Amino acid sequence: MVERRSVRDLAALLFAGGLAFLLLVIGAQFVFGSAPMLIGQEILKAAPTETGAANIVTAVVLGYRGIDTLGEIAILFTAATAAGLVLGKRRENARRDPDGGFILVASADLLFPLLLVVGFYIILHGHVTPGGGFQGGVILAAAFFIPLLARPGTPVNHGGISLLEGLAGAAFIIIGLVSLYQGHEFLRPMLEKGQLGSLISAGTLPLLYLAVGLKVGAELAGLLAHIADVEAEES
Amino acid sequence: MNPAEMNPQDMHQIVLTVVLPLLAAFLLPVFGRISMTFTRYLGPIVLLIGLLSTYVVWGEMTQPYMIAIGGFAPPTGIVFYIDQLSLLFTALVLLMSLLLWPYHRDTSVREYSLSLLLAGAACGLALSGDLFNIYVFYELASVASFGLVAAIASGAAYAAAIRYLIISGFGSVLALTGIALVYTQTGTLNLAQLALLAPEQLSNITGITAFLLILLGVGVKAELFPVNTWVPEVYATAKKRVSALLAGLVSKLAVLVLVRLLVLVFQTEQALQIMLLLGVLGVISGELAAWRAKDMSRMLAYSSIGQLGMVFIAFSIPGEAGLYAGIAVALHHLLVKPALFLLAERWGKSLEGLRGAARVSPGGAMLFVLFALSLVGVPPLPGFWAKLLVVMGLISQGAAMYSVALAVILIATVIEANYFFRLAITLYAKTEAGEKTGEETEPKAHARLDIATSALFGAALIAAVVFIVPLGQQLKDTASQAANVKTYISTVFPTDGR
Amino acid sequence: MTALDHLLLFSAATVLLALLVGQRPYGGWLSTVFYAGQFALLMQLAGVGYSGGIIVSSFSLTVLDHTMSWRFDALSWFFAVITIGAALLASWYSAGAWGKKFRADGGNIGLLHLALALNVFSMLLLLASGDFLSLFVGWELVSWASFLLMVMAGGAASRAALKYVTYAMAGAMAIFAGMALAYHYAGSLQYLDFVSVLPLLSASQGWMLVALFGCGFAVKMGLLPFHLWQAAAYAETPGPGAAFLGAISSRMGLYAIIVVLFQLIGLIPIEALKISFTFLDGQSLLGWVAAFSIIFPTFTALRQNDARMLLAWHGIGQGGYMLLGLAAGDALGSAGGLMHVFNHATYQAALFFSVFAVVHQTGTSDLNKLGGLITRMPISFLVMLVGIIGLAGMPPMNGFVSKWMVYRSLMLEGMPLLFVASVIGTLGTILSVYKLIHNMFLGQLRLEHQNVREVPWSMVAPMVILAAIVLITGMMPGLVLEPIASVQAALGLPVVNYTLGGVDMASGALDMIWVCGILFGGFAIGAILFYSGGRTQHIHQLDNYAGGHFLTADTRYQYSDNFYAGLMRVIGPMYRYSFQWLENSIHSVTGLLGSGMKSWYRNAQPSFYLLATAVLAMAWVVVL
Amino acid sequence: MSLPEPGMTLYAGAIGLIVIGIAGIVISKNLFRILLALVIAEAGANMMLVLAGFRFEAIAPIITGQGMPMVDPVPQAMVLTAIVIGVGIQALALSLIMRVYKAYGTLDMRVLSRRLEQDISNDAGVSPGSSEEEPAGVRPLPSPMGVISKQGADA
Repeated sequence: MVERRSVRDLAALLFAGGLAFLLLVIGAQFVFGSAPMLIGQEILKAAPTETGAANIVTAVVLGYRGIDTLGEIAILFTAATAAGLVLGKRRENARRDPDGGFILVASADLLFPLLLVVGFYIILHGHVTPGGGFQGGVILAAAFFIPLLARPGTPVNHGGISLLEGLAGAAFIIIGLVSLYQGHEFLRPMLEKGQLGSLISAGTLPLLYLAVGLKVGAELAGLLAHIADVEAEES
Repeated sequence: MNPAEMNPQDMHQIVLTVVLPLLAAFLLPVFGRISMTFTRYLGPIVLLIGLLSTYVVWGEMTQPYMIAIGGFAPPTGIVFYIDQLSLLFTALVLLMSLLLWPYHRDTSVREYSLSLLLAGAACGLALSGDLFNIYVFYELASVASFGLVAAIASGAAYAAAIRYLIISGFGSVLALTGIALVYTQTGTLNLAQLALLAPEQLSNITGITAFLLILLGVGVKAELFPVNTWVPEVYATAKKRVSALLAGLVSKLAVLVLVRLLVLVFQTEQALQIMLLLGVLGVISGELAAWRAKDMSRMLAYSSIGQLGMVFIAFSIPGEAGLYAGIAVALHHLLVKPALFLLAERWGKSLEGLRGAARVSPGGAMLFVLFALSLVGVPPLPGFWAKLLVVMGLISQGAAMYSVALAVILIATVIEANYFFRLAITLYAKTEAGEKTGEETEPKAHARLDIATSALFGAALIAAVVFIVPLGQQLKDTASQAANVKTYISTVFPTDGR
Repeated sequence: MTALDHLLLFSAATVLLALLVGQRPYGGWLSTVFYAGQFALLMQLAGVGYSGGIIVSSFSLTVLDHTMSWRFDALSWFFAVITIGAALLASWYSAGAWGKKFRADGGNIGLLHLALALNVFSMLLLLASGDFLSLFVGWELVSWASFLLMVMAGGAASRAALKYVTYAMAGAMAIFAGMALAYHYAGSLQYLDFVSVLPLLSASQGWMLVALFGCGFAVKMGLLPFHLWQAAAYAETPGPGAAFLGAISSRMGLYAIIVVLFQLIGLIPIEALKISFTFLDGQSLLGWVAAFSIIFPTFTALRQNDARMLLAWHGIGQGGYMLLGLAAGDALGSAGGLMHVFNHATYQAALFFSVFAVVHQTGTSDLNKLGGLITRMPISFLVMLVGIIGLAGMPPMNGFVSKWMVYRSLMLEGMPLLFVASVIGTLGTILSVYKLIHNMFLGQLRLEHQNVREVPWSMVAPMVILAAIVLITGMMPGLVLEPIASVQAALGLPVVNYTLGGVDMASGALDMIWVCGILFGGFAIGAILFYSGGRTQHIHQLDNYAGGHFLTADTRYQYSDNFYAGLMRVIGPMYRYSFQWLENSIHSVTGLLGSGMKSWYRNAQPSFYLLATAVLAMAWVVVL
Repeated sequence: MSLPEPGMTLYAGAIGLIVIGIAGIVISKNLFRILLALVIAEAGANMMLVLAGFRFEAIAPIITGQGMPMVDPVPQAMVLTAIVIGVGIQALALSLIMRVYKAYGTLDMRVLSRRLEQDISNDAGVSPGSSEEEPAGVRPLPSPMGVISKQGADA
């Protein structure tokens, strides 16, 4: 039994080595550092005028590949829903961990507004500077989660979270549908493009990013809260 | 090249089939707080709306067209490519999701959400014309199916789901690596543009390796041979409606994605041969294992592996004949296997325990026999015509491997006939009065809903017999349209050849 | 609408009728009337049967670019007469008392009628097929219709039926492959295209076609080594069904062999297919397969202790004579083979009817538990007597004529070894039919069967009709040889020179009217001598003495079990279970592979497989 | 192999991550370790993707008015998406792992696969077939979780 396992492990290692070798053989054929950029070049050229976003990655994420982003937040939502289904509701009478002490509680309270501000800042400036909905959303989630770590006894408002995630996701789609019912394609950017690089620019992209940020924040917070609930139950 | 007679508003409607289910899924938890009744009906309503818009588009469409999502001209933005094949599968996704909807009273809102997400993702898979977008929808469908598998809330279901998740995640890593290889080589993700570039840039080692990685990655869902070991355990533990969706629908969409890639981008001999080989192995392993299976759920699961193997064999026939045969076999399996899984809802346990079950549920037993006959390929039933197409396609290929595949398919049919009719005979076996030991061993009757849904599939099967001639013609058109790479390219890039 | 359309539609209507009213008490009678109607419609087509020509159905169907059409020629007509005739009599047999008892025993009489009607309809479709696709469709329909008939009794029958359906599917798949190959060579599934492309094929391609089609059809025909399913499957079918299947079902295999191997490919190309390193060619291979199909099943029949099984095993053996005659290829042999189809159907159905009459009255077909029923069921006895004389191939019954023609042809064609082989088979037949009639009707009457009566007229009438046909066509074989001559003409074979009493040929004629005249004359003289002495005396059947002691009715003084014990000791070990062993080993190899695959899926290491496959496939790509 | 040195190293790094991850998935027994290995492999694949858009002497694709050439923005967007997808899957996997541990008391993949087979077979009322099965032993049944209770599923 033991022998069979080790033989298989050895074979697995050999295969893994083989995979590395083969991938390297293929990788060696590429000329590094001069990507063909067939679509990249066109996007770089057209993005400022077509979307009005200074951060071209944002233009790609929300504009050119907007439906990818929709799929992605849908995946997050799906994962959170599935995790909720798997983990179930918390039993009311479950024992909770005690609070983490004064230092933790106080600094968590201090951090909360700070993180909130930082998170929203990153989300709202996603179209002009590095950052955006995902990054900001994660910080928002952290903002809600750090107090929870400090005070494991706090009941989590799952209802509020699910409301937020539902509405944020819906907002993304509805913004897209509005353009569809104006006779355009789904998710076509609307509103004024504005001054390139300023905060109020790039049409609907900041709105979309806000929706994404709230959505991501809510999903992650919900997921973490679920897992924390179960942790509390286990202990 | 949008046909002038087509209303652009209607054309863009097709996006709704993807977007509306997602929207409804997002909002379901919100509505769940307001009215449970509304929540219960929202899903089917949304699916019906989607079906309606598909129907409208089907009626108006005269030739393939594309939608640039967000209005960004093709190579830069993501496009949806709509031809008969993708529309057909979109309609089927919605229809099957509607039929296999968890109508059960005590279904949670979350399951409704997951089912809608799966439907939306599957529509996206059928429509999308962008490599990475396909990956995203594929992942969405995966995650939704993990959730649905785990929804039964038993230890076994959790274990099956996590094992499924890991192999699926592994597959995704490979697929993503494959996509990275393609992008590194060509710098684009648009399938039409890839199709243009493929003859020069992707018919080399890099291209075939990329296809291979994508094939194995996506093949996890498509029950491709060596990566399908999750199939029996998942189908045996999950709710049968979920198994039906996974076996009937999701696997076919994974196949559809692979076929699109194969036809447009990776049309090389080696790619076909690999698919053929894995398909043959799938048929052998699936059918033989099904022959030995002792419970109905796993018998169906193994047989599904075998059937999917046949689908792969069919699609590995080069050219239009392969597409024609493959679509026919896939559609047939899509019709039959979910219905069988529905019958297994109450009959999924040990085969021996089903002795005399026909007495308890005569309709169910008759449907089982009908589906079994069609799967085995008894003449007037659609299964025969599908098999005929495969066999005729295989025989006209010169390579020895194709002849081996033909022999394997035919031998597998014999095995299939044996185990299906062994079960059919068990169902109709007479039980002596003294033989019954207790209430538990008594086979159960079907739930009315399951049997009604299954009967609908049966009726569709019979209808297909009656309309076999126009149906065959329609499928042939669909296949030739899907096989036409030039149309694809000129539809996406109407002005220049780039 | 041609007459063929009428026939097919009416047959479909019979199916519908059986479906609707089969369950009712009058359902059996009504379907019998409908079969009579089918027979009448068939007689409208008699022109085809007697003087050749082709009647085409006005229906044709183009599915997936393959056109299916249906037509009747003399060969189809000849087989259709047997099919509908057998169905008519079987339905009649089941309509009255038999059906009532069947229903009382918990059987589903409606299903039986439906299955019978479906069988007839699908057989007509097969017989009418005009291209490979309609041939295959008809073939599959016949297979599954007979499956329905076989499986309906449940229990042992369903096990036998499962075995049948597995064999049948294997055969069908071989035919499927053959059909696909034909399509590959000819570019279409039409017979004409196939025939035109035949001369261009190489020997190996020819062999491939002959082997695939031959093996596929042989399964249904029950030729060695594909015969194991047949006996049990037929024997376990409810009475009239067994008679019908025994009479005609496996002949569908022969029909297809005739159409594809003899009519389309033709004997001459088959003869040209030599087997390397042996003296055999395709034709003599067919002959030897036929010969072994006569010998082995016949001697297996000898070992059976169940009357139904005994008959069913004979059915397999008799199929060998038909193929043997056809394989001989000359006018006499092929006429004999074809006539044997008709003859076999008549006496086999009569024998099954007689056996099931006994089963109906006594409840058993176990040859070790019967005996002495001659006075209780005299008509059944007479029918069985006629039947076994026919089966054994002795004058004056029709079985003699066809076997004589086959033997004669083998001698004339210079195949003495095959002749010897078939005579050995006949020897086994005679021995076993004696066992049949002795153990059922002769010997000591069992006490529990004292009150057994003859079966009612609804069962007697079909039996008597069949027995009469056996006798009449035995005396006047020209009645049957007339359509056979036109079949031969349709097949392009040399035509037999027939007379009303037999055949007329330079090297020795056969005139059954003379033979029968002499035979009956002899019997008459014997009877006169026997009765004129006035020394006959009637005693009661149970009035028996041994060594001067009276034997009470419950004393067993004559044993019928373990019949032919000595013979069995000699021949038993020579062939016992060899084919069973083959079947079992295929079964267990499949089982082994199956459990291997199952445990592969069970002890799965999916990640490892994924990695290994990815690496191996990539290595293949990169290295190439 | 006339590759510039840094390119090879970066590719080797990405491929190395993928392969380390994959080897981890295949060799590890513990479910949690397998999950971690999956994360590593995903990181490798993402790195592959990012490398696909890299150009020498180019800046991040944010318009700052310098007019410098910029790297390909598309792979960056894709990687952003892929990372979030990965996070979602990992979270779901974690919650499943917690449930599995609660149900079976072990995270050993090999033990789990045997237990699973046994459970399915017992549930179906068939013998699990011969293999190196351990005796079932005592283990806690999963408590009724979520909306569907065990009874509800059975009824």
